[in-house]
Amino acid sequence: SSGGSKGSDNDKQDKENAQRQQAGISFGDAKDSTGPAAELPGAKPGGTITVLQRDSFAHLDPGQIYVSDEMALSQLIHRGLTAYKATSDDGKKHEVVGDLATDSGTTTDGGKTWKYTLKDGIKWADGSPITAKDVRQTFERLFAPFISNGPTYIQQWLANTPGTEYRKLLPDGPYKGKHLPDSVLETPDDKTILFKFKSAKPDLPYALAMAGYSVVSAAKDTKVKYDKSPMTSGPYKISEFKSGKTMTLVKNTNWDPKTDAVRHQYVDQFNIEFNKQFEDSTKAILDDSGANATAISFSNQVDAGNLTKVLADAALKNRTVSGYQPYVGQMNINLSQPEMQDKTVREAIAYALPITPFVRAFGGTDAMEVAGGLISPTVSGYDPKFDPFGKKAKPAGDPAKAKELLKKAGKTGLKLTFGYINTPEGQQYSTAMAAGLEKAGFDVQRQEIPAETYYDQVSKVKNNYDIFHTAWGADWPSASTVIPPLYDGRQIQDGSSNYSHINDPKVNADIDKANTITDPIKAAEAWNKINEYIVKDVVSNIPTAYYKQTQIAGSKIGGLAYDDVIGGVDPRRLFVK
Amino acid sequence: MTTLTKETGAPVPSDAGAFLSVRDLHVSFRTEDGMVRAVDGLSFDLERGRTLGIVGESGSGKSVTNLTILGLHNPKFTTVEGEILLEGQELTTARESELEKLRGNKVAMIFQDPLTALSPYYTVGRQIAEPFMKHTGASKKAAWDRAVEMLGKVGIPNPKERAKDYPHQFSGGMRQRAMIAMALVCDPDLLIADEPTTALDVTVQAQILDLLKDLQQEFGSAIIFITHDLGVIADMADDIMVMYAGGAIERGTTNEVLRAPQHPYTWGLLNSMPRLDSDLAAPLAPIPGAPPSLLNPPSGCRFHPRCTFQDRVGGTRCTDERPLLAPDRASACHLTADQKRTIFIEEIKPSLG
Amino acid sequence: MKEDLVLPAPREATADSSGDPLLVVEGLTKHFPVKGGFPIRRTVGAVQAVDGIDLTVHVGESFGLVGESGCGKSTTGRLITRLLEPTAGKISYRGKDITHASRKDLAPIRSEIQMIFQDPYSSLNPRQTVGKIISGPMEINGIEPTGGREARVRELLEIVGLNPEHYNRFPHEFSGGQRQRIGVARALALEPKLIVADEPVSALDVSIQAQVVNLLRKVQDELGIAFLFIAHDLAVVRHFSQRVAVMYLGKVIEVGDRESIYTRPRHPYTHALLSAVPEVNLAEETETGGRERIRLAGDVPSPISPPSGCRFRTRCWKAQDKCATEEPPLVRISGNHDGHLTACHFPEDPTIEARDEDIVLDPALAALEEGLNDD
Amino acid sequence: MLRFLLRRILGSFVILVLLTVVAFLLFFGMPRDPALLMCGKTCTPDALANIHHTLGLDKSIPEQFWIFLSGLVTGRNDFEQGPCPAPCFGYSYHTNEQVWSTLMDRLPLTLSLAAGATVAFLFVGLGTGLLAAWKRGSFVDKSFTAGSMVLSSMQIYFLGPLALAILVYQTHIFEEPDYTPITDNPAAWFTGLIIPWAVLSTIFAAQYTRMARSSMIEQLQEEHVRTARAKGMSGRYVFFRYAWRGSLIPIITILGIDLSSLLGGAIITEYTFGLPGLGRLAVESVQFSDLPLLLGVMLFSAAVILLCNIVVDACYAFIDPRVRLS
Amino acid sequence: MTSPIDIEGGGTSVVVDGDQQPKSKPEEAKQLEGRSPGQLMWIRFKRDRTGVISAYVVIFFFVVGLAAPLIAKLYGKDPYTVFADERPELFDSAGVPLQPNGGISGEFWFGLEPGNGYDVFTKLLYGIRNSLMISLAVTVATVLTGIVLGVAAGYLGGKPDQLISRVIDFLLAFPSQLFFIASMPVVVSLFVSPRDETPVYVRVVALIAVQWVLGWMSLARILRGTTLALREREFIEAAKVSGASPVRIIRREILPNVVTPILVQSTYMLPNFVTAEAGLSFLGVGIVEPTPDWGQMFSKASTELVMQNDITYMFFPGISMIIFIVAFNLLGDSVRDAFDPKTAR
Ligand SMILES: Nc1ncnc2c1ncn2[C@@H]1O[C@H](COP(=O)(O)OP(=O)(O)OP(=O)(O)O)[C@@H](O)[C@H]1O
Ligand SMILES: Nc1ncnc2c1ncn2[C@@H]1O[C@H](COP(=O)(O)OP(=O)(O)OP(=O)(O)O)[C@@H](O)[C@H]1O
Ligand SMILES: [Mg+2]
Ligand SMILES: [Mg+2]
Repeated sequence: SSGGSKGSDNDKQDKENAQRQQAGISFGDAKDSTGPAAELPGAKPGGTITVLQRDSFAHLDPGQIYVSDEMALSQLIHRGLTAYKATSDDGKKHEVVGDLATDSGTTTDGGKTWKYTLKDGIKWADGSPITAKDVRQTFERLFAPFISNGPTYIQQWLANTPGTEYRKLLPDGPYKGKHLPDSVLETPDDKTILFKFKSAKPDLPYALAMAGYSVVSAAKDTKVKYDKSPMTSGPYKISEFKSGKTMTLVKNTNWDPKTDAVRHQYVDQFNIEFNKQFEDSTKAILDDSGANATAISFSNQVDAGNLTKVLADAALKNRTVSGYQPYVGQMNINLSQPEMQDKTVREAIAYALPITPFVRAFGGTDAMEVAGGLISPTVSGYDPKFDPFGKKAKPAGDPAKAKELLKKAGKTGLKLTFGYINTPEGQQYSTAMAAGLEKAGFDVQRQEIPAETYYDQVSKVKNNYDIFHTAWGADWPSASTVIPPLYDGRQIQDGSSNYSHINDPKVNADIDKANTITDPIKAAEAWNKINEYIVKDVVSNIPTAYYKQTQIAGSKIGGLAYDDVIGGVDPRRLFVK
Repeated sequence: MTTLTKETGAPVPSDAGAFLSVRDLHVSFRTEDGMVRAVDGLSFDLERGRTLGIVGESGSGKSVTNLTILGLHNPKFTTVEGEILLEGQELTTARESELEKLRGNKVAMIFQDPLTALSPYYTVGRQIAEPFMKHTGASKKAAWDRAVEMLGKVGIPNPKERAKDYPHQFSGGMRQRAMIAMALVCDPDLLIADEPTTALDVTVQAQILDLLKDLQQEFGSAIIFITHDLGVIADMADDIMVMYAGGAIERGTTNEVLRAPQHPYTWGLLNSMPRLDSDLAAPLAPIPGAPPSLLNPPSGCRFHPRCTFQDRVGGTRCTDERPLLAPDRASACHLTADQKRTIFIEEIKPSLG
Repeated sequence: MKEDLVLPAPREATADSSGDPLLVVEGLTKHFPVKGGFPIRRTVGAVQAVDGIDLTVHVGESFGLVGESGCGKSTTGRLITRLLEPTAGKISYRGKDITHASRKDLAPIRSEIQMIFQDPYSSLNPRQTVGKIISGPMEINGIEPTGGREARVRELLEIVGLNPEHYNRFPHEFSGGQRQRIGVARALALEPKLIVADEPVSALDVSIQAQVVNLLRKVQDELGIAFLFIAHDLAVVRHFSQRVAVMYLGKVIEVGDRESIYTRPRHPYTHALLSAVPEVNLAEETETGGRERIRLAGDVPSPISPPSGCRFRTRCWKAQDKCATEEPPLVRISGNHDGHLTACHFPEDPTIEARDEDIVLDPALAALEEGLNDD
Repeated sequence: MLRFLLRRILGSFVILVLLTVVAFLLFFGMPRDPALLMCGKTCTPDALANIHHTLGLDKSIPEQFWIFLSGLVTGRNDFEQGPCPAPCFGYSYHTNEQVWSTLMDRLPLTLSLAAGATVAFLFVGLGTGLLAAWKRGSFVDKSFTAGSMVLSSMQIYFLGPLALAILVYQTHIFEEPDYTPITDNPAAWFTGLIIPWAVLSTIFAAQYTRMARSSMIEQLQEEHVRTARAKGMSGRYVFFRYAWRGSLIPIITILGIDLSSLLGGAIITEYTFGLPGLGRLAVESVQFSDLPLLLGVMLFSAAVILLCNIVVDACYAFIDPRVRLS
Repeated sequence: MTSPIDIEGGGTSVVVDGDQQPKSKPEEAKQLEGRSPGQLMWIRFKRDRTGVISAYVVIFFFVVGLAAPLIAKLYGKDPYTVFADERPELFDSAGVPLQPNGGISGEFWFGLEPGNGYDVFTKLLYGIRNSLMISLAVTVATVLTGIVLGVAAGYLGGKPDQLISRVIDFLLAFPSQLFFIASMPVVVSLFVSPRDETPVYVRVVALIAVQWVLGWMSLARILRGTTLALREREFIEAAKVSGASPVRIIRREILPNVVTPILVQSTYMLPNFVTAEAGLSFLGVGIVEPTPDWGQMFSKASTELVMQNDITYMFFPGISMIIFIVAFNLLGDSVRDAFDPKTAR
């Protein structure tokens, strides 16, 4: 197998961390939710941190935030009703606590009605108080047409509809005088918010901790323009933003540490610079002189080219943090294509598909781990031993076996249209994967898809691709954010994430069943069962790799910790040594 | 070839006191196709205040000779042998800085095509003033005034304004006048005019020729006047030197050369020239054949392949031996002096009408 | 090189017995538009290159056209060969109006009017062999001479004094004079009746020039071809042409037979031209002033805005008010021989004998000479 | 001359308008829908139509074109993001920024890159070229000629990475290319751009060496240069006053072309050195099907090219009175 | 190398087939079969040692390109084999060859490409092949277009000339690289068939088409100028006086005379197209993996993976391209000199 010995040390630790998480995250009570957050050892205030980011922030409106770098930023500037709190100094244990709310939420009917009370003394950056009216605005505007990028869980739960039908509940958002009825969302006074769902939603505290559900000021809601200059509530506010170039964050004086159990405000200023490719940020931070000594990146990883070198050097490695990302890579077999409806063919693909090209393209075993199932190590229910097609043993594929299967099915020379993302990595791994599949006797037709519209293309119900690769990350550490959106056959429509168009009655039924389980451990088990069934019996999705990442910081950065929930460096606790 | 050069070796200098004295000059160019012997054993003298006319076919080495006097060759590709003495000063070996002092000052030049010979980038006045400043150390203002004065002298109307013009704003005749003004600005002792009127119309040519003659009287310079028009030379020159294939083949005063030419080539030239007063019944009598190649010139007398009088010499002298050009009135031909006289009077002159 | 031209007998009767003129040109005019203007470029004026000239060329005759540079000689030649479209006027060839004939209409006449050019270097296509060049016109006109084209080309080469074996050579292998002969051979290939020769010898050395002039004379005499011979060298024209026209600024100012023009010129300009020709005086010792000296002032005016009335008046020593207002017609004036026409209000005496004093019109020269005389 | 330049400027505007047409057509020929990109994950046909409407993509192409053109002149007020003063290229689909301000944002880097490199390569290239011409045939000349032949055959995408690998990553002599505005920190501006400058100017200088040399030698053979020598002017004077002036014409012609390509965004250079200038912007605009941005960059680059042409023409007039006075 | 022979009549800057040298060559006088200007050029060219050597180098590259499949066969590998999967022992998990110098060995002469581990030697061979073929095609297309439009504009003059000249002006104002990048996807999409891989030939055709559209103007301009100059020459008038049709004049009189500028320009254009094509592939809009291509190799070479771990790789495409371009440019200079010995360098 491919030589991945170098990273094994790392590996073990990553797994440990992940394991800890599987034990489950508790929902904190009022005490846990009371600020200020505990001081970090050695932390001192002051200093400026340079943040090197690849992509500019396209969205600052919480309702539009759904990508990891914006989510990282959101940790510093926006607040929501709940938040994850690191319960260990190394930032590796978590619980969900109340952020603006006094606790992580209370329910009296098994998760159908949730009640949140706002803390005292919480203010917007302009000094005005945050009230229940703002929270109402936050959720109602998510139904407006211009909100198109953020998460949709709570909207769907409130409207009790799948897909995008929720918008019918309040087509214009709150802007034309209509509001959500009290039967759905009730704000009896300035401090209290009540969510009312038709079915139990035990995951609500998790969902509310998503950056996408951070609060929006009702008074300052400028609709589309809010995306450029939002009203902030976190410990930092935006003092300057030049899209594509720089952003400066300075301390928000109206943020009261006593109201915040999860954030610190050590650093005076964050200077964020965009357009730094992974290579650029890595090189700058490795350089470690001047401003680079206090440089870090929220979401840039150590680039594939430097990764081996960095991990081999003890001094450098000290400045890195690594961990799993919540993503699982998988090759989707498009079940709508007539030729793909033959299970033997799908099995042949599963056996033949080499995983090594994928691992290689992203920097080797330090960056990718060959996957057995569809549930990530960061999610409850992960089973490291599950590997039905022997991918962990034979990551380069088993063309002989596949050939045999194809021969049996009489399908040699089958044309296989492989849509790949047109990035350098995509080109690299797709060619090698195609070569591997061809060894098994497929006639692979690679088709490039522009990177920018890749997911739009492959999520069309009528696409022409037989196989294509996607990755999905859990929105919170439960497989309930993985299995239903990806494999629920009733979700198939344009833009849905059921990419392989699997519509298996057993899977559908099992999903419904699992969704009602309130015990997290039992639920995790149920989800895992579905996962195994899909991989082994339906063979609609071939897991490829679990994403790992290594990030590096300048030597003067303190409080560096990898946060598995955020899926990267935790920006809330950084300080300058 | 070396032996040949020796044979044609320089005749004894007639008078060491000549103003300009060229002795056994050889100029050859290295080209891709071989050595071009553009000037091959040329000697002549020039007195102060006199005009030497050089005639000859295209490519006979007239221009090269004169450029060599000023040392205007690219030394990389050119070999110059022999002597050029200007008032006793040797020019072939002179340093570039010495030559610079001479050029435009003691020796000036007028080129054939005034359009290309004047820089398009500077005003006419400036181009005239430049050498004056350089050679006399005059101030900018003084030099400009001098330029205006010179332009007036050569007959440019309204010289003050026209000095500010660029060459392309001048007509052909005016350009040539400007060229002449430029050449004369430092009062040169020697003026070399290389076909100054070939590019001009007859009426303008007449103007320029008159101008040159008048100016010579005023300035008293010696002039070397190059042309291939015998009519022009008859008008201008005191002495004539006829060149053929890089060497002089006949020399004498204008009257001598035109009225009693001694060389078959000169006869040929006269015979082939249409004149306003010649007999119309007789056809022109051209020199047969074409000019020789300088890469590989004919042996012996360079003219022998085109000469109709070879048989009069007898033997193979014409093909083997290069005739010498004696000093003063002379021609380089193996015919005896008597033969030359009688052939001219009996055979040539009648046909000239 | 063969000097004795062995010419075969003329292929056709040399002259039309009728005696009608071969070519008649009436009021021929060519104006080239001058572009300018702002912001959109348009025609703002015209170069009046040729402005209403009348010519007649008879069968077998050599007609000379002289004048200074830019006076419209070439333009006239190119109009007659219909390389240019006339702006106005009429050209008739053998009674047929060809003023605006199209290429197709001209086809039958093309072979009868040919041209010889000035520049021996640019008039031959460097990429074609001599054989190709000379046989080109035959090919175009579909002429298949008896014995084949190649034989005919060899014959023609022989006629112009070139080695017929040079059939396969390229132009760059020939000297200027030889090239001009090739040009002549090409013109002869179609057995033309009229050859327009535009300064055919101007670019050549005297000795070579004489070879070519002789050749042309032979061709004309023996084949009976009419020539429109354009030149600026009066001496050459005299040697070649029976009748001569003098042009000035797009107009013919004097026309007549050789004798009249060279010995009895009437127009001041003709006088000036003749006196400007530098001459070798082969006669025994005489003073340089054997001939009158007329020095014209300045240059030819711009053809874009020529002077009113008589175009020569700006440089003429006889000019009076009338010259500015009234354009002199080209007529036979008293004292002229038959066929000698002059366009002048105040013609000179019909003589070129020495005058009392030189006429110097160049103010600068005048000043200089005065200065000299004072010394 | 002035009229000529004015006419050139008018002509340039016509060309720019035509170019806009072509760019428009090109864009609508692209197999992508920009609205889809903006629509995000939870896109519905309604939302898509809505975006189409707000972007004005539902109007006919000529109509859109007209709106765009008039916006350039008068500015526009019909954007959700706010008013957009003239010259209004609209708002970028991708970043929601005003295209004009984005262009102006990226311009300083491109300008710095072009200006620095130009100064360097002109200085070096013309210097060596003149020296080679002056010492024609000598060893210096031969080595310059050979050296420039090899260097000018190099490509930025080879020399650039090579220089980075050797000078930055292996030996750490220089810093990683990076752009700091000169107004912020001139020293950082300089050190950050030195490698791109060096690489660009090496390749360009080599071309200018060859060109300066050959055009100088050509000029030295001009007759008027010989006349100047015949007047007794010194070799150096003739070289620098007479020959030099004429040899500038071909050099300026090429300089105009080079400058316009540098100013319009040196795509490969910026790509190689990871510098976010106009070139990168251009690539991004294509990647993201960002019509306003694409049009902006295209028009801007074309305007730069045309401007350079006009400047070159003006330079001709400055150098050559024949041009000036006709 | 050429001496500045001072020949009468300076001649225009346009290289019309110059035969301004009246010098008769005595040794040729013996030959009855004349030598065409082309033959003379050939003789002159053969004397130019630099030119001949460059010609051999250029020919070598073309032979290598043509014979790439054969050479690869003899060598026993092809540029598509993913050695990182075939021979994993040679690579680490990120696909970097474990041996020093990019895994150069007796088996892999030029080493292995970091990433998928293609064999660099065969990749370079095929890369040269593909790049040269594309550039050659572009050159042919642009030259043909340039001839047709340039000669038409120059000869016809008037309205057609105006039109063509305006089009040239217009196209020259195009930011060409940007246009390439913007239009490549459009052109490719014109050919796309829904279920098949975008075939390599489509990309190739698109590359050729796009470069062609913006590539012909300079030659057309030169030819227009040359034709304009030629039109003034008297042999054209001679043909007209004989009644030749415009078609005949263009074919027989003009075209043979523009061969020189065409040849000279083409030798300068081809290497330019090679680098332009490489530049596009470098930017990722040209030829993409796994099709071997010179520019795509540069693209690979400039990735961090290669720069940090295997700098050797960069030198193979780099040096070979420099040699090729230098040789081609020298060849161009020699061809020009051979045609036009007047120009002294
Ligand atoms: N630099 C040079 N290199 C090679 N050959 C040269 C050079 N300069 C002149 N020649 C040759 O030297 C010969 C003499 O040239 P020169 O210019 O002196 O002739 P010329 O008598 O002035 O002719 P023309 O009347 O045409 O001006 C010619 O054959 C010419 O080709
Ligand atoms: N194609 C043209 N366009 C514009 N003007 C022209 C054109 N051809 C000739 N001219 C102008 O017409 C006038 C007459 O020209 P033409 O060539 O007929 O004179 P020429 O008498 O033959 O002169 P030369 O003796 O110099 O050959 C000149 O002023 C010339 O500039
Ligand atoms: Mg000469
Ligand atoms: Mg003429």
